[in-house]
Amino acid sequence: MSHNNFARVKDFLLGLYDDEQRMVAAVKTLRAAGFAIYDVYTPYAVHSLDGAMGLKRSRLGIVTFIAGLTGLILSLTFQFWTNVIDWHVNIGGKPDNSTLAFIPVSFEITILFGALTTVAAFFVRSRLFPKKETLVLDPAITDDRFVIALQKVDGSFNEKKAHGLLVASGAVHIAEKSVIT
Amino acid sequence: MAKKLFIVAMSLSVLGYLGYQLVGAARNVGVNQGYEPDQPIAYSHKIHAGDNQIPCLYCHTGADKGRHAGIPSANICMNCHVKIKTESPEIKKIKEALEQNKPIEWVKVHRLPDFAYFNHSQHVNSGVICQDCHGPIQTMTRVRQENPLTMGWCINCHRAKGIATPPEHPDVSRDLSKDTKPIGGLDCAKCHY
Amino acid sequence: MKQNSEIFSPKSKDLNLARFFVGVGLVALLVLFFKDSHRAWGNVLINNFYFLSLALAGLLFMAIQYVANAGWWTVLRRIPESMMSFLPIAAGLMFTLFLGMHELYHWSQLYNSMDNSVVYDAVLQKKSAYLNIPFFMLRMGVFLGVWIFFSKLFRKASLEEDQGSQSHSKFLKYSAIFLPIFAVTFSLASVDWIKSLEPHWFSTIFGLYTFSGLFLHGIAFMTLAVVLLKERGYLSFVNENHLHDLGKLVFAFSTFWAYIWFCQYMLIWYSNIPEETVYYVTRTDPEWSWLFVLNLVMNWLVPFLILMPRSSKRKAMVLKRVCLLLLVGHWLDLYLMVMPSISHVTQVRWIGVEEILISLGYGGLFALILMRSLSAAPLTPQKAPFLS
Amino acid sequence: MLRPALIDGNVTLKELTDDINRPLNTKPGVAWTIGFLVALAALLLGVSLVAYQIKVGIGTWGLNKTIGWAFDITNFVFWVGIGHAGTLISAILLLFRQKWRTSINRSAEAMTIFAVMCAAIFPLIHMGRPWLAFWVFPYPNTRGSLWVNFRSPLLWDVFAISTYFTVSLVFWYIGMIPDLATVRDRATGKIKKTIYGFLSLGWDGSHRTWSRYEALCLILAGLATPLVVSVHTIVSMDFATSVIPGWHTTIFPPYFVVGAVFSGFAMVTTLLVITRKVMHLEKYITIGHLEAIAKVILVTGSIVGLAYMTELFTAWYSGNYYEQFAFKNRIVGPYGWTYAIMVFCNVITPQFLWFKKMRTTPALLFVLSIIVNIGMWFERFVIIMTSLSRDFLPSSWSLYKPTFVEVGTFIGTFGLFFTCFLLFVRVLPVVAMWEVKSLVGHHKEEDSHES
Repeated sequence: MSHNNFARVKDFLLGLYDDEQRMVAAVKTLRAAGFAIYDVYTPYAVHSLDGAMGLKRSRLGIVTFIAGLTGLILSLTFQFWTNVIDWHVNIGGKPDNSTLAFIPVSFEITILFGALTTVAAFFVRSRLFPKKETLVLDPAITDDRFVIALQKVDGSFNEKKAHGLLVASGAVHIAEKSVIT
Repeated sequence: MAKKLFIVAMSLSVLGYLGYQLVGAARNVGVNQGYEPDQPIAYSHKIHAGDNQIPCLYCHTGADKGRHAGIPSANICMNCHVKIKTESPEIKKIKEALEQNKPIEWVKVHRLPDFAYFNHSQHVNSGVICQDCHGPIQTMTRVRQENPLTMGWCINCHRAKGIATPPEHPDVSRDLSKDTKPIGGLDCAKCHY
Repeated sequence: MKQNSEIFSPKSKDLNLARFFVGVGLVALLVLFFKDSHRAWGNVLINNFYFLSLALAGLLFMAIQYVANAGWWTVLRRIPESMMSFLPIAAGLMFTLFLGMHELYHWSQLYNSMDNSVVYDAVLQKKSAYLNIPFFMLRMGVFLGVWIFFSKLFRKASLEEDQGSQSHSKFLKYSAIFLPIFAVTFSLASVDWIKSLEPHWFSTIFGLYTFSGLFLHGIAFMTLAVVLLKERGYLSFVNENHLHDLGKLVFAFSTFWAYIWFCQYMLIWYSNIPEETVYYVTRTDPEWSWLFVLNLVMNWLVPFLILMPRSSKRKAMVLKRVCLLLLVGHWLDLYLMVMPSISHVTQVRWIGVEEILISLGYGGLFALILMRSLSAAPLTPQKAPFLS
Repeated sequence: MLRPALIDGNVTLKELTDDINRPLNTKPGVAWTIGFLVALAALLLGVSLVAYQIKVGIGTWGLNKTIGWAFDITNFVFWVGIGHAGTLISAILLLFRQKWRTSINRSAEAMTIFAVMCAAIFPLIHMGRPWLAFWVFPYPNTRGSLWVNFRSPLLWDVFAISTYFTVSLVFWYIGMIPDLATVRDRATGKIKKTIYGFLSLGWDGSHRTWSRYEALCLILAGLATPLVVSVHTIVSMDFATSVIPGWHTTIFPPYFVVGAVFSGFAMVTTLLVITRKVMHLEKYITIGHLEAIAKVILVTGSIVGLAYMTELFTAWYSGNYYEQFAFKNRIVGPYGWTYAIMVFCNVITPQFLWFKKMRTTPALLFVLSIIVNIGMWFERFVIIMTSLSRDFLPSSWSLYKPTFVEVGTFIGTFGLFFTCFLLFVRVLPVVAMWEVKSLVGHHKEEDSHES
């Protein structure tokens, strides 16, 4: 969660929806009315939410590129070092530095580094780890409910207005929840 | 937070230590350097080869003729020991073995890696002396494996000694050596076939 | 989406430029014929094959998209359609090779001089059942005839669709029949026209290699055409997402080409069998090696690195430059397939002015036909099912 | 509509969750139990035979000096090939935005992982001293350091297969996290809740995470696609880098890749026809899915046929005596019958898929997929056996027959495969719920360019 809030307790106003379109429309309305969307909880990836919530594109690709490149360079140099410098052996008359023959292994290592590092970066960035205390606000999220979460930030939060907008946009249920972080 | 960090650091170091141990164990599979087993008879190379200067080939008769150097048979011992130190309890063991026609169960010390062909005579006849591989055997009361006897150890010696070029194929080898005898090689098939 | 029935009308500036190139190319070709007829025929073969495969790529692209039941490309369909309209002319040009058989194909000389045994080559004797001039020309006629036949079928169905007839299932049927036929004919054609330049050499992947080049530069050309048309104010509804799709295809097939290239080169290098390495021994000798490396750089390394980030696949300017590079790169690829094989008779070691001018001439001719065909029907297919 | 619906009927998200979760919370049926027992029996046979081989050594195989590898490498290539369809479905079809993959990618990926496990067994036993298998990794050792030979295709195999296995496993798991959360939220019983809770890593359906998650899936797909191609490319190079006629042919890499996809899709068909029936998933794995798979089989089968023809033509065209002999020997030599089986199963059989009736009848598809599986096994056997048994030197020609131990081990791998698969369908969501939900949830047609 990108919000940096040192408060120990977070209060949320939740709007539950049973339809993707209505929920996306509600997000747009709320944002237009000046509310910051804390997050939206959905059973599947809703593409149009990226735009509606104003999320930036993920930069995981950069991680992949750097990790892959590292793997490529490491494996090429390692193969060169072992086969040419450290302990060369004449096998089948192939030249010690058979760069062409080093390509398959280098390719695999590139992919391996890229994939594993990206996954690790994803876990770290999304703070997913075993036994994490989940912010599961409602088990129906993993079934068929879409939940818009608005954090009640002290002072500036107009609860009445938010409540009204959620109802007007077709929320099937509205709830409040406090989470200790 | 500090507690979490501590746990992470601890588990990482335990993992690191285990990994180090594991690689160490993996490295040394099949390596018996320093192996010095008890033998059925307390035979001393120091007394025979060192103090009394008996040539190696006097007992190990196969070393310059065949693949194996050979453990001397009991009658070779008795060539001398019918006269010398006949009352020693160790010599009595030999006598006993001879009388009962039972082989002495020597414990093999030097084992080469599996799937490698090694021939003593090739080496002995190329001027490799026994101590090159077996270490200062003439000083050992009990035989100890001095060298690792790994492939790397073999090859490094072959590299150091160089490859003699067969006169009929002057382009075969990379290194030239003054010795005209073919004393080595670096192909896999030299030992593995 | 609203029906868009804009008609392409080429600017006279573009037309004149193309005509000028045709003239210059023709002169250059004539000059080269007097200077070095082997090299001239080599150029004819390179450019014939280059533009023939460009035209074929249009046909193939359509067929593949139809079998895959894809819809995104429908707005661009006129471009591959127009590309394939060059097929009859390409076929005509291909037939001129008959006059240059002896200058290009070593085996054809052998075939003629079999009786007085000027050259005796046991391997080529074995192959003469396949590699002989009448059969060669017959195959050429069959291949080209079949391709032209299908291109006409597609075009006809496409124009009928504009008038409102239900062509989709027809397209599907033609494509399903065309694809296996294409696979066989094109692999044999590349054996005939290119591989048999070095008649002792053989490589099973060769047909696939020429195919990967064909498809790559076909897509590159389509992308380039889209960008150029957009620059001239057409295809306004083609947006970044269409470009992104094309960019992804260019990226993917550039890598595919490199993969096939690597498979062929590496396997021949690894096994090191003389009758196979001969092909690469010529091409990696110092005189050619710089082109050999450049080929890989132009057709794969540079496009790969440039097109890797998502953003560059969505920029018309980037795509335009990469596709131009690929189109030149593919020419170089063909040059490397043809010229080193006949180098022992021509002493050509360098891409000269003649090569460039002749290729520009061919390009001009291709552009003229393309523009004529593009202007013959509305730039967007009318009433295509995926557009509704 | 030109495009058929991706799932049958109007399913709500809730029904979908319930349908897919049901097998995880109910007692298995009779069909499953019988299948599991049969698979387990085969697995036990395999395990005992592997133990026997490790104890006695691979002298228990029918190999000889000429034919240094046969049944084992055939099975290895066969199983690795099977795996390819899973990655293809989940990665390549994701990149191409083929939405029909969503119902079947989970099970296909599972198939990949189990197939690669089966494949890895054979080279492992063939090492002779499997307890020293770690010698294939480049670690500093006392043999030199004699580093592993990076110029050997066999070592490339090690890297390719282990990378492939790792990345497939990670990809599979990543794709399952949201569904594991769904299962966690519905699990009854403390143990189940703990396990699924542990595995789902605290997934809460946050869209900020979803957004990154989708990017991750695309990246992994982008990496897995070249990876899957590279794996069978490298497997093909086990043969293609040698100089034996019939092995050294440059078309091998792409031809092996296509053949792998072909056999993999056949195995997907075999599994799905049964799974959808036994697990009552006809609503989600529709005839439309089967037809799409059948089309892939038709295309790849035809390409494989083209590759056979290319090989034959080029062998003749080469004018090379040894090449020509190798292919003549394939067709009319002592193993000619295997060639006939191969051509019949791989080239002729798929051509029936030109008929819509054939593509849309599960029973017929099932039979056809079995035939293709057999054919693809024989393809590997033909390539390996015909070339190896008659090489350049007629005095070393030899024939080979598998022993009971080899055949039993092969059956054992089928036991392993099906045991794993049957357990999988009981303990993990067999259809990617979140992906199918995204199709159900979008009311409007989502063909616009959105990714």
